[in-house]
Amino acid sequence: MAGMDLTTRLGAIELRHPIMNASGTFDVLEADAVLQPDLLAGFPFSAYVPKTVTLKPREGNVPPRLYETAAGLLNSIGLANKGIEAFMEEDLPRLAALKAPLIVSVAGERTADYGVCAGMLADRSEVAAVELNVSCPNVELDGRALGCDPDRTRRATEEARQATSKFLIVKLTPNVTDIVALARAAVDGGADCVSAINTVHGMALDPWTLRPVLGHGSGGLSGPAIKPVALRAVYLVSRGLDVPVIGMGGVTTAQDVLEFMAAGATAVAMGTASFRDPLLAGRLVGGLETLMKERGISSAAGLTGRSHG
Amino acid sequence: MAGMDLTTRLGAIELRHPIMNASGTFDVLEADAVLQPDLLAGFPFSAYVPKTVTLKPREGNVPPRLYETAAGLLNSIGLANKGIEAFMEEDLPRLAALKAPLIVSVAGERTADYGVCAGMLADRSEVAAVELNVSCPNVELDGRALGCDPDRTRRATEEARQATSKFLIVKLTPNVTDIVALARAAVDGGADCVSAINTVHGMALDPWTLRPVLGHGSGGLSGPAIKPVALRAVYLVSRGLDVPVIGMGGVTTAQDVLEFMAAGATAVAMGTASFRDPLLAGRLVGGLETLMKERGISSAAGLTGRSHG
Amino acid sequence: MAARPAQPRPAGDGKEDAVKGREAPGPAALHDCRVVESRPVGAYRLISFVCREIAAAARPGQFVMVRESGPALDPLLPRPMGIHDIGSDLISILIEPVGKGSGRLAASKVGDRLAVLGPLGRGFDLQKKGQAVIVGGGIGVSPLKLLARALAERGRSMRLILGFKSRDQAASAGLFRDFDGEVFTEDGSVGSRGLVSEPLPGCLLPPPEGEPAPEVFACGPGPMLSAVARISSECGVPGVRTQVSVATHMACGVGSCQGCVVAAAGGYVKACTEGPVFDAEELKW
Amino acid sequence: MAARPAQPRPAGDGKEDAVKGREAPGPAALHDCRVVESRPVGAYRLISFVCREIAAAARPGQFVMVRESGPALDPLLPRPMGIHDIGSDLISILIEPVGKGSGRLAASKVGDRLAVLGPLGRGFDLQKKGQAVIVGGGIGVSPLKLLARALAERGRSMRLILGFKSRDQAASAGLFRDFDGEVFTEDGSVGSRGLVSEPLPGCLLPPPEGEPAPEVFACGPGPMLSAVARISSECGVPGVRTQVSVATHMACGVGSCQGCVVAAAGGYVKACTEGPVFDAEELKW
Ligand SMILES: Cc1cc2nc3c(=O)[nH]c(=O)nc-3n(C[C@H](O)[C@H](O)[C@H](O)COP(=O)(O)OP(=O)(O)OC[C@H]3O[C@@H](n4cnc5c(N)ncnc54)[C@H](O)[C@@H]3O)c2cc1C
Ligand SMILES: Cc1cc2nc3c(=O)[nH]c(=O)nc-3n(C[C@H](O)[C@H](O)[C@H](O)COP(=O)(O)OP(=O)(O)OC[C@H]3O[C@@H](n4cnc5c(N)ncnc54)[C@H](O)[C@@H]3O)c2cc1C
Ligand SMILES: Cc1cc2nc3c(=O)[nH]c(=O)nc-3n(C[C@H](O)[C@H](O)[C@H](O)COP(=O)(O)O)c2cc1C
Ligand SMILES: Cc1cc2nc3c(=O)[nH]c(=O)nc-3n(C[C@H](O)[C@H](O)[C@H](O)COP(=O)(O)O)c2cc1C
Ligand code: FES
Ligand code: FES
Repeated sequence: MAGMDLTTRLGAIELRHPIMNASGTFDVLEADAVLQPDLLAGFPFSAYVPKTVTLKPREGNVPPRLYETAAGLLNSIGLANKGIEAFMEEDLPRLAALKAPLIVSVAGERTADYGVCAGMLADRSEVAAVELNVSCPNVELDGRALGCDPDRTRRATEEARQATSKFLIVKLTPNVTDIVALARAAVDGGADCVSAINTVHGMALDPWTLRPVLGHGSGGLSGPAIKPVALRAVYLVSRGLDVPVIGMGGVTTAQDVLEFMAAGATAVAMGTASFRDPLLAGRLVGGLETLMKERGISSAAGLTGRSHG
Repeated sequence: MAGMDLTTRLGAIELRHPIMNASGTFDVLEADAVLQPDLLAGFPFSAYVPKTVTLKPREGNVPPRLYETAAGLLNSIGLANKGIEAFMEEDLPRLAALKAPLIVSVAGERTADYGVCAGMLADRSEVAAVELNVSCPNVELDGRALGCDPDRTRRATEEARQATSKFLIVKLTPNVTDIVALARAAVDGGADCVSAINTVHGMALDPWTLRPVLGHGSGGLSGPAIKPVALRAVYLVSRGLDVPVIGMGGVTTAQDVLEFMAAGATAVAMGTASFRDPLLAGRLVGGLETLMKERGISSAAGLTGRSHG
Repeated sequence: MAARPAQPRPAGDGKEDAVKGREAPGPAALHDCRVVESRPVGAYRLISFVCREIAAAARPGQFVMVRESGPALDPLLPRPMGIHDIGSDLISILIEPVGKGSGRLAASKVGDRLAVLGPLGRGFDLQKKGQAVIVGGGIGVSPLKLLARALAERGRSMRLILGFKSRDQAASAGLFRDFDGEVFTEDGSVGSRGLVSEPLPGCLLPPPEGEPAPEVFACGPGPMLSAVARISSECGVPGVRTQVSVATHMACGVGSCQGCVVAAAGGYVKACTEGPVFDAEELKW
Repeated sequence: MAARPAQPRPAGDGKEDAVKGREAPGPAALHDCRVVESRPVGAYRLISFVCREIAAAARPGQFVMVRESGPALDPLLPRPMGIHDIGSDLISILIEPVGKGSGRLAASKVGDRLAVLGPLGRGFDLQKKGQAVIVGGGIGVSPLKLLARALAERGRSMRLILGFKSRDQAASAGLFRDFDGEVFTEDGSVGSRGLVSEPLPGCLLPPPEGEPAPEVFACGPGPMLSAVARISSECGVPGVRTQVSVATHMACGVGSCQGCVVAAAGGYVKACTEGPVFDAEELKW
């Protein structure tokens, strides 16, 4: 659209539009085989975040791993991944073909893992940024996520910060009393950016047996059901801090993208909605332009934080 | 149904079935006028919880106070109420006609208010139990809810405990890192029971102006969207503590009642679903019986906690 | 200002008044209703469904809370819709699809089932005798048909002024062909160009000696209602009464949630049980 | 066991095999499809919609992810449905309404629009030559029609065994009238009383000298599949191959979410991209 500027920036990383994918919800290497042989080239998202990788391979949780709830999805994938080494060997070279910056999401079972993983990626030119997923069950905390504790979050961020000069994002969990405090801890630890939100703790019972339906017991809630929670988190965090925020949680329509940006996001990630339509993102870009135009907003930068007033 | 025992107990209070209403979502005095002149007598809920009252009257928040989200409802009513004195003078005598135990919900802008309110109700025979709504904005905490702080929650409960010997319920907010710790604080303070959950913090933007749509800015999310969050809270709290739990959050169908009971609830409250159908509760009782029968469960007591295994 | 207690109003306060000439309303209840008509009326959609109880009880200005029957939970809650017209066992509503809930309802097909709670709210008070000036704007014209019919039955002289943004909205003026209405559009595509508030001052003239003052009935968007309220309060004719039907977000429709409040002189009032029709002078504009 | 990397399988591994005799599949895509047929088949419902692309590309045992078109977000995600039959530009699916998602889909009326992603997954490998023993249980019979048709086209000799709980499910056996099928019901109301696993051992006999061993194709509930897998692995006939189509919860259907995994010998495998058809011996039972 003439005169529209949808570009947005995460530090030095320029995105051609604000819509990226959320980690764990779009596997471009699989999709390239299933959906479109040319997906790596004509990629709809403005940045690509692969599924979180950990130091060691993880087979993930016992199935069932999914359960649909009202306008939401519970999952307990359990960070199934091939481990950072195999990822760097097998996937990174293929992902280099992507026409979009690559943001690698890492998680640690120990605080120190964050530094190790960030360090391993530090001089890989394919990698534009590193995202720390601090919602991973932490063995030093009896399986609780270190992302619930400001102190641990700051330390994990510091480890990563010392290991890499790449753009560093910390992904916040909403399962805390004060998400702004967590965001502040991340920034204190050296984060360049925060993303919010990861899934909301939830649970479902099998309608018949009345036992927890997920093999793992409980899981993380995503999708439109959590959008109001996510929007509030983005609003509060972006008002409380000076770093850019990547907003996510239930983004399904162009209107949702608009609202997350207005709430304070510099870029927006789409997760569960990709399961309704794996190639949705491309269409939302046009929709976003239209909505902005109707409201007399001519740039993504002018949209970010518009609700703060 | 022959051989079915749906009765359940909160301490010495016997409920003829497990389905009560959630505070703030069913005004029996209004409904009596609008819906059925005999509602006070043929009341569908097994216990009645009026809207929370506070020491002073509150006019509530600036409208708009409601916004529907995907399978959920955001509200920012702001505890609009006539104050406990007017409530005791005008409403309590009329509520005495109810054929169901009355659970009066109170909230305080100051910790000490909980004791004052509980004390005012202490010798009113119409009142079977007192519920402490600790999600009220607290002036001593810059408007944050004391229910987010274990220490404050314990102290508010202690104040109420000292002021009344009635059955004492503390209603937990889900907007915390560790809801079991809050529940424990309530029990340490003398609570006989906890109810969970109050609404989840959330926010919505006006689709057109992109400013917060609720007059108050943000609000509380209720309805089916939050059911997985509520179910998990009930599951964790009922496993972690020895007091009965009143479960709520998205209860809409008989199947939901079944699941909350199986998750560990002794009774279940219905809120937002009453807005889909104000007389739903009556029909759910029959539905619950059928579901229990199909699963070979013959009593409410046998259902409670069935998921714990 | 203190919260106004939510009490059913005492008898003889206008609610009963409005009942005059109609049988007393049955209590509101949730009905499972079959759609028997669904047709476009310009930008709006007219949906009719079978409901003997509501048809028997409803009065002009009352509304229903409507949702699709069935277990799907998005949209979650019913939407308030003014009662447009009543047949012997039919209710018609006129829907402007503005969002998810109204869009879904507008897509109802013949044979679909709707869950309908009603009749709800306090309708228009039809007691007075002066000339009725009925002013509708946009989808706000919907409940005015039942009102016009009731006033006509009572032999009240009437002026009906309907205003719209554009031609596709103005198509709904065709639903008022039994009455002698004037149509205004903002773009001038149908009837006169302009806002409904423009002809209003000319309608509010002092009545002939001994006759009662004119009375305004209005339903439409907020800015229109406040213009109407201002014009009638400033018209200088003593005794002019203005009844307005307001639209707010509603969750329950029965006075339970306190979500639908509007600001009145004495504090907030509930649009669902104390309205949706208010005396303009009761409200803060 | 280590997580098995999610890689597209190398060429020549069975995916391409299954393609033999059919044109190569186009890539999967999301299609907006109009329902042209919706009718009950006993306890199930047959829904047909127009989709030339999927009709041209789909192979036996593949599936589609289907949801109602439109903005309503409950149900949120599409549901996996096996492809029951294909016309020149039509796809048919057979739905057992067991919950919210399948119930909603089963209620689709002619003219409704469905969002359909497909064709997806690895279907049955049709390469072998021995007698085909096709075993279906309950709604699991659905994809077996396309399979039976493909095998018939290839001139494979076939035994078709369909098992159901009761008469209303067994009505779907009527969809297989082009083939010579045997029907079993648990309550004996139609065909023989018993489980489909009962006749199976009798089908797995050593082939005549020089002929290939029989091959089992099965789709149905978990317990049925594991009985079938056990019976064929224990039948003592060398070279018997058993292909099973498994049903798990799916979110994406395209390998993105890792939610649909089933346990295989080497770790978890994705039912959506590595299945839904697996060699029984690959899986952990
Ligand atoms: C007493 C009463 C009578 C009404 N009569 C009619 C009628 O006859 N025909 C008709 O088409 N509409 C009528 N409305 C308005 C109608 O209820 C809203 O347009 C509808 O609820 C919007 O829901 P949505 O999901 O489509 O819109 P949303 O997507 O939620 O919002 C779209 C727009 O509608 C506004 N809105 C949303 N919900 C409500 C609500 N509950 N009440 C008022 N505005 C809302 C929003 O602020 C927004 O501007 C009436 C409202 C009331 C209170
Ligand atoms: C490859 C594949 C092909 C299928 N083909 C058909 C078909 O041709 N016809 C047909 O009727 N059904 C088929 N199914 C099953 C169908 O997808 C499920 O019945 C449907 O998803 C249930 O959704 P629901 O919302 O109605 O049920 P829910 O209310 O969610 O649950 C009802 C029951 O269905 C089970 N279930 C729920 N979701 C799924 C899911 N995504 N996958 C499997 N089971 C689930 C639950 O465990 C529960 O027992 C197939 C499944 C797969 C994986
Ligand atoms: C199936 C699934 C897998 C996910 N895996 C990851 C992951 O590996 N790492 C991560 O940081 N977030 C993961 N998430 C969370 C999403 O990235 C996102 O934060 C969350 O789902 C909210 O966005 P949504 O509502 O758009 O899905 C996962 C979510 C889903 C639904
Ligand atoms: C409109 C509205 C008003 C409410 N008011 C109160 C209240 O006054 N006191 C209280 O303890 N909870 C209040 N709640 C919270 C409910 O009691 C309940 O805990 C919550 O809504 C979750 O249940 P639900 O999903 O069934 O609605 C209110 C909820 C709604 C939607
Ligand atoms: S809509 Fe609930 S009180 Fe009016
Ligand atoms: S359904 Fe998502 S990976 Fe299989």
